[in-house]
Amino acid sequence: MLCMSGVNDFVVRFANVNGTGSASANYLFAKSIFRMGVPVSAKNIFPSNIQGLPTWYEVRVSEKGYLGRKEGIDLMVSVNPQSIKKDISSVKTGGYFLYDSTKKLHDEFLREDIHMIGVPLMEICNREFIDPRQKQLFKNIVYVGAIAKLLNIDVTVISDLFADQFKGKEKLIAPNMKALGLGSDYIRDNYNFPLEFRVERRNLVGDAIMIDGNAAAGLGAVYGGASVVAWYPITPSTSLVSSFEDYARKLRIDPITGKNNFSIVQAEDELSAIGMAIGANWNGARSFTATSGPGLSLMSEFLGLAYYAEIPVVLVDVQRAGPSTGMPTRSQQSDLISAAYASHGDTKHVLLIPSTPTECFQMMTDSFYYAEQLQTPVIMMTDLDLGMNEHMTEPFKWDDNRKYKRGKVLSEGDLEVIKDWGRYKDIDDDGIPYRTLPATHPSKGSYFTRGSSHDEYAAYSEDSATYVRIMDRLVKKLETAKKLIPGPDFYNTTDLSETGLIYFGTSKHATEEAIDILKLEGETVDAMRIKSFPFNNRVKEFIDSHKKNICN
Amino acid sequence: MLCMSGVNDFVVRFANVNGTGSASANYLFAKSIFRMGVPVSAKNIFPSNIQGLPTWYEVRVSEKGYLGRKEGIDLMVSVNPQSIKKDISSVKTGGYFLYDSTKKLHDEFLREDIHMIGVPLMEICNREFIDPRQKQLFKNIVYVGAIAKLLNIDVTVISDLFADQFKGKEKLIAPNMKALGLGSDYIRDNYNFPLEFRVERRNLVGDAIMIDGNAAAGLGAVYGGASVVAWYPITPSTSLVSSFEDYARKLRIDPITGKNNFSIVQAEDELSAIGMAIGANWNGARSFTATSGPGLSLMSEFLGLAYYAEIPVVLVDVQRAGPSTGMPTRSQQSDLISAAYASHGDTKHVLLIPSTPTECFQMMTDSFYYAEQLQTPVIMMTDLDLGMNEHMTEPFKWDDNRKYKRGKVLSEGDLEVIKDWGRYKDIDDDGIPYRTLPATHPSKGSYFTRGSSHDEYAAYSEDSATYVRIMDRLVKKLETAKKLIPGPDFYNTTDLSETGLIYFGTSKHATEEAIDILKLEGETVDAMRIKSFPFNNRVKEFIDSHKKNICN
Amino acid sequence: MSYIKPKFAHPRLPKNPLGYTRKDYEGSISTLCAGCGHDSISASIVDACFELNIEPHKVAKMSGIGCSSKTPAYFLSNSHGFNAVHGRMPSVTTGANLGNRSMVYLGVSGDGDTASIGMGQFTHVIRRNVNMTYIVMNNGCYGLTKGQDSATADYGSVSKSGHKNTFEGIDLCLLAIELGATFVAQSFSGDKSQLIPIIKAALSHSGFSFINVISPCVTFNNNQGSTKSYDYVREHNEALSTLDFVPIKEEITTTYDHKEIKLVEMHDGSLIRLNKISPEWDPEDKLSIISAIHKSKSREEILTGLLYIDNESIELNELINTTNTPLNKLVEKQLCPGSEILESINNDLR
Amino acid sequence: MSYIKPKFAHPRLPKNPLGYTRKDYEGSISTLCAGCGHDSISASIVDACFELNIEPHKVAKMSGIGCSSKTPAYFLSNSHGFNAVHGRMPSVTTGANLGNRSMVYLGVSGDGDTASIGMGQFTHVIRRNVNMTYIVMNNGCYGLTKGQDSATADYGSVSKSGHKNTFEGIDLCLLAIELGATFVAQSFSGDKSQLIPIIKAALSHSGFSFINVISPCVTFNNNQGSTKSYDYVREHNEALSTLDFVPIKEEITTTYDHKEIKLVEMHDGSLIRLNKISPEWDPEDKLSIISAIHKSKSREEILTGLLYIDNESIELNELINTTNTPLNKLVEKQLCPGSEILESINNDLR
Ligand SMILES: Cc1ncc(C[n+]2csc(CCOP(=O)(O)OP(=O)(O)O)c2C)c(N)n1
Ligand SMILES: Cc1ncc(C[n+]2csc(CCOP(=O)(O)OP(=O)(O)O)c2C)c(N)n1
Ligand code: SF4
Ligand code: SF4
Ligand SMILES: [Mg+2]
Ligand SMILES: [Mg+2]
Repeated sequence: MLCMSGVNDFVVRFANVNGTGSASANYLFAKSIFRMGVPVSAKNIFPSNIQGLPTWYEVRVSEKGYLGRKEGIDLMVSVNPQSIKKDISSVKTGGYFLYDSTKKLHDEFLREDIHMIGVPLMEICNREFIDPRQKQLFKNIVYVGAIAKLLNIDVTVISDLFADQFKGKEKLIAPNMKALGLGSDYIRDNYNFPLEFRVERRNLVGDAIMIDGNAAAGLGAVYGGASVVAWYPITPSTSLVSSFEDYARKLRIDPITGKNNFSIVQAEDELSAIGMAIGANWNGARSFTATSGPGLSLMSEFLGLAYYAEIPVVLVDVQRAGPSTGMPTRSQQSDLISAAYASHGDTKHVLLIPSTPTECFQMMTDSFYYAEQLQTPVIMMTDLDLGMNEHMTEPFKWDDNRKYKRGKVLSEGDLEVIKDWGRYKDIDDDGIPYRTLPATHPSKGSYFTRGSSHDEYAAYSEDSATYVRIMDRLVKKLETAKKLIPGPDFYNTTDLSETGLIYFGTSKHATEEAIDILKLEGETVDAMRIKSFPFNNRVKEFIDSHKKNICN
Repeated sequence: MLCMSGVNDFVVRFANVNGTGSASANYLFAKSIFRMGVPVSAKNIFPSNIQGLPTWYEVRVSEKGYLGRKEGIDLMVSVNPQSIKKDISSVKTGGYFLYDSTKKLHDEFLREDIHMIGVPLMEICNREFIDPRQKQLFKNIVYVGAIAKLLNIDVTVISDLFADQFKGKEKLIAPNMKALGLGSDYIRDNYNFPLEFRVERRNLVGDAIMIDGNAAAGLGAVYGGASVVAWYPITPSTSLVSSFEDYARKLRIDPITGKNNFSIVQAEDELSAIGMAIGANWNGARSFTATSGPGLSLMSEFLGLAYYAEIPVVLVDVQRAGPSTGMPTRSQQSDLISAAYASHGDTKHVLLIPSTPTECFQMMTDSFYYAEQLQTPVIMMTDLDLGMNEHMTEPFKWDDNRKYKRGKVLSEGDLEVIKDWGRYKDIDDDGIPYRTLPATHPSKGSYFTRGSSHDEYAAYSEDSATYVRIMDRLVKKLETAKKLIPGPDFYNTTDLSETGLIYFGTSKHATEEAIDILKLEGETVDAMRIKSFPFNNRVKEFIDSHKKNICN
Repeated sequence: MSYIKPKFAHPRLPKNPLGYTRKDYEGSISTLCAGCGHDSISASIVDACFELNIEPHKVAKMSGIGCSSKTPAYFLSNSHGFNAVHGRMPSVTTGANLGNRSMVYLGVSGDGDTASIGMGQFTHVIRRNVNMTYIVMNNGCYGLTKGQDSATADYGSVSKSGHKNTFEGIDLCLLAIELGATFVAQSFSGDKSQLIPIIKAALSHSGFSFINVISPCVTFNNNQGSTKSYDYVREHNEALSTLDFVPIKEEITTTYDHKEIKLVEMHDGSLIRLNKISPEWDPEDKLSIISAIHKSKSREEILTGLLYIDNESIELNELINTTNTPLNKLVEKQLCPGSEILESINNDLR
Repeated sequence: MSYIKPKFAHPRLPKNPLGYTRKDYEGSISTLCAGCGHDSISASIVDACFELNIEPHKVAKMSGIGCSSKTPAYFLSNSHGFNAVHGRMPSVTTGANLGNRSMVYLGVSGDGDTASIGMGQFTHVIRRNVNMTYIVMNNGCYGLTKGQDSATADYGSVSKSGHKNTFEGIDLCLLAIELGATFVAQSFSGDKSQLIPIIKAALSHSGFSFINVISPCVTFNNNQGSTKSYDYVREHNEALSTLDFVPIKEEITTTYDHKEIKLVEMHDGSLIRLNKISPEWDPEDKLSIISAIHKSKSREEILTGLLYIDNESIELNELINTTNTPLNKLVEKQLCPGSEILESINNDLR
């Protein structure tokens, strides 16, 4: 094993009951480690349920900066009797099990090979708080206080976090600090601390930020100039649109009129959501929708229309586990083929595949540019892990000189000058035609947008030669796309290895850590991270230059 | 060129106005050649329009039995002024152009290098018929009479065809025969006949029949035991359901009660059509739906449900030209990837790919067996050419000893005996579990069908190990499928060639003719026709054993 | 995860005439939020089926996706269940019904599942008069995806986050009646005494029976200002009538022919006994209920009870003349025309 | 294939105040069947737009799939057109409208496109009160796929092949009214004098305007026994009123305040002048029209005219407080918060 648990290198898992407000307390813990300058990664493992079923939260602390999940739980914080059997058995030998000792632990749960830490959470809260809701909620803060003590986390870091969290509701700070202290004091008075694995201040996170991919993408859409959003709720994409809405309500209200410089419509389903996004983009407003697998399936007819009629549109697929309804609250990257070839006939779509929230932000802002430049759907493929978990990631950047490039859109003046304009003519030999927006010119530039086959002037045509010409141009356009969209990243590539490893999206973290381990063990593996589809030519080169390719 | 035009080897094309009843007259012509024992193939090339636009009908006569289309038109029958310019230019040098000479042909249309045959169709009809509808309709029969004369077709063959066609409406025979005679006589009196290329009686069609693939598949569904059909109209699949309905109304009425031993529901859209088919199959009634590309796209979410919940269902995709609405009345085989991987997540479907109406019949009857045996969707991929054109094909066969095998369905008695039944348990190590139908047993065998992830007992589960077990079994099931569904056919394969040619569906005719031509020219190409997906192991073997593989 | 309840059937539990106890109609333990209206509806379904003396395995439980659509796991565990994709329960039920017309089809859906994504299928299952009972557990929001407004949320209703709904809510009962539903009722999850007889009557109706049940979402839409909260519905509930369902006609005694009481005879001979409260309304007169609903809205009342019934109702299989034998029971003899006929078809094609 | 009409604009053709001639509102030559009702509706659209003095390029022509949905090619060739996928015109139009609220949206659909596959979107575009005119060219059948019954085919209506429809037809006007449409009218393709002012009024209405136009399919549904044939509709057509559309208020002279005449004022100050025939009906009273429609049905009449109008209508962009500038006109300054704010966001995330 590469990483033995130790200072700044361990895994804590929380076992909670869904709907009891534990996630924010657990995140508080993760964030405090981040604030101490130590890389951390947090995963919320929750059920498709609103209240009552078991839920887990796993925090990995890694001095080396590895953000993937790691086997073996060093410390389990158990506050759910329902799952206790499973939880206790999953602690690694020599590890710790912190539980609510208000009620005695049943004998059958005892393990000799691990350390048991009882903290009477319920008893403490019942004694110290009056309001029944507080009695419940502060149990979470008490255990955070306890493990902060055990793991040597600086209390001032946590109190700063409270100050941030309760800005404007300052009176909440005191009871939270009190709860924290209660947990911390209980450890101080009853156990040895800190543990052998613990947190020590470092300076390893640089200017990194912590955010989830959905929030980052929502913000990216604001920066990317999206003004129309249509969506239908589905886990795990819902919070992406909420993020857009929250940021837009802060940053996009007209200061004079108080009116919105954006519009958001909750559609009646995914067919309608993508239809609205297509309609808005057709009209020249940047627009997107977000969904997950089932929604993608429902959108496939419309995606084919946008492809063939050459209408820009941006879709984010925050993937979850399939097939079908599958596991709505589990992560997976299994929609790739469906997305790339969504819709019947010879249809093919541009995909962007981010691996970090920073890439979510970046690719989201760029997606509108790609879509408008290429006049075709662009689908950003994220997943639940990336979308809904807070990741340590590089800060967002924006160049104020950047202008929104709207692609080949003709103005009234252009139309006055141009002779013989045809909506689907390939003027620049890049497969991308010139489009016009409705209401541009009183007598020029109008055309009929259709999913039926058409000639260069957008007129309906069943002529075979015309059909082939248009289809060939669409192929050429995707060739152009390859040059525009991000090429692959290479990790540790030496070209010395016979084996090529190919990965994408959230497999980044685990894959790169695995490569490092192999390297330490003396084995070199070349690796390539794919960031978009259709594949850049370097992807083929990489594959051809390796005898054996493994896809992760 | 391999085939010079000559006796029993030529192409006739008809240029008509859509909606004027020409297709049945043109088919009369094709069928008469078939009745003379000469292989013939007929293609209706029609617009997506109800009335008025140009439409064509192309008949290839081929002593050698080649049924694909062939370049070069020997005789053009032109009865559409709208398309005359294009039509006249498409006749090959030395060919013939038959037109309505009631009005003089415009000079610009004249060609020196072809033979012009004017027949005053309108004038003849106006003179000979009184009813305005007859004046219009019989123009078609008059030109059939004319070309019958030119091509040496036996009048008694045509009169037999009239007798068949007008069974029960015998009084229509005389005016049709009259019209035929008018055309024939006009040629006799004005032109040299027969032409150098013409029809001679042969005995080359054996016991073949002539039928279109949709009619064959509809009949196949009746024989296959389908009892519930749900559909939504879409070209070119509509006539498949009409065929089922027509045959069922003849062959499936309960003789005592007069009630239907089937039900057909025109759904409100394709999502609903596939939903109904899934519901009926879930309940143990064999059921199917038919659609084309846009419908397939809309069905993709439901197909994923049927895959994951393991519900048999049969879908026929009569493909047309995509993407999107594309060309509704043109043939294409471009839905393969969309069908094979319809729906998000790791979904994969069984495809059957017939090449002839006989295979449509056969595969349709078998599709229900495959679907029930495998408990998964089976999609039969045909196309407009196969579905809507009448093909010369082998007669249908049925073995009266054949029983409908309903797959692994447990009876009340089985349930009494079986201990620990689980809907998704792999008992036989073939990946196929045992299912129960609703209402089978008062207290055993009930379960919950769901698209969410589930364990072997059909209970909802978010456990990773369980998820993987079920997914692995589904992969195993598709391995079993490979052994059940039809393997590839090999054409002329010698294993001597470095080149492997792979083809499927309606490319059969053109591909096999091309191989024959290559052979005559001294080049050997091995060829494989794929008839199903997931691919049989022999497909991989074929590909591996050839240096270069060309997919047609 | 669903929990299987321990089944110790008490030997002295009351049995219905078929010999089943109430326990035989129960399901797994609910995983919904404590206090969710949907759980009360499940309980009413259990009672109704028990009292109605239905064989549990002859029932098919159909649903879509949502908290509401999960409930079929929580009742009738001896029945087959089918969780379709979101909004598509009607088509699957239609197909199942065509496949076997002899079962009882009980569909459960949510307001999101029905009035948003499912609107098309809802409309058309009504139009076809599919023989089923369709219950919407209507909480005015999307419970499972965390409380967004649904299309039945009333104009001005306030969500948990304090946001006021800007759109008019769709009245599903009114819609169902206008679309030709042959049985339409409205009730409240908190009112079992009204809901149970309604479910019994619906299950006995031949054709499409629709029940819209206001069912508060305690987690996301039970706040002040919401028009689907327990408090609001209790305050604004106006019963059109009290009603009783009488399984067999003969049980009616003469005491019931009171002036205010209306007896509605069902297809199978059972009866609905209505004690009418509103004099202008007649459950067999479509226009009277349409106008009653419109008027109640302007008074901010929620009319509950049996709203409309059409006893001339002809269900789908009858409409399209399907044989009485369930189609899934037909065998080769009835389905396959055989080789001789095929040979003659071949001949016709030569 | 679509034919472009030769454009020799006669110098002395009458011009509207904007300087356009009627020709400027025409489109390509129709490829529909000769006599198809849809072509007459296209002609009425041309007249209405010409008379209404609309700038053609400010109109977006939206449609789905079907013979009816092809018609936008046959009018207003200076307008952008959008042929969406089957049944999904409403969502595309909603999106387009959100993208640029300052244009005129004219949607055309068929009864199949709207009442079958499009039912969900139809329902919800109404609920959102999208500012558009939605015309259904209703022939009771699927013209383009060769004449199958649609969901608006009346019960008992006989198709060309002699088959009697077994299902109840959906009344789109009734549905639209119940769903809250703010302008609902019904007309007949053969009655231009009624249809043109209706289209003009609809285009002037702020919010969702629905016009159901019975439009016979001469090829597949014009036979004896069909309730959507020219003959049938002519015989059963009952106009509720005659109407006139008066673009600017001031033109009204006192002569019109006759007892039977009702003036309805539109959002922009224009007026509808109704000469009421039916005394019980008031176009601003929802219940009166609902009951009138129900009653007309039992008399086998087809009510035509302006059925319902709500002049308090607030269209979607107003409802959700969108800025007045069309969103597609916003530039970086209005859209992008810039690097400084981003840096402070970064800081908040540390
Ligand atoms: C195609 C698809 N889109 C979205 C979702 C996500 N989703 C699950 S339940 C639901 C809404 C449920 O609302 P409702 O039907 O009212 O049920 P409730 O939870 O309120 O009982 C949504 C949008 C999904 N499962 N499938
Ligand atoms: C998804 C999809 N399903 C089916 C079709 C085939 N289709 C084309 S038009 C049409 C019906 C048109 O009926 P309607 O809207 O009433 O128009 P009409 O032709 O009668 O004017 C259908 C089913 C299609 N184009 N797309
Ligand atoms: S979220 Fe609402 S609807 Fe869902 S279970 Fe909880 S209370 Fe019920
Ligand atoms: S088929 Fe019917 S609807 Fe279509 S163009 Fe012809 S007449 Fe019109
Ligand atoms: Mg709900
Ligand atoms: Mg129609």
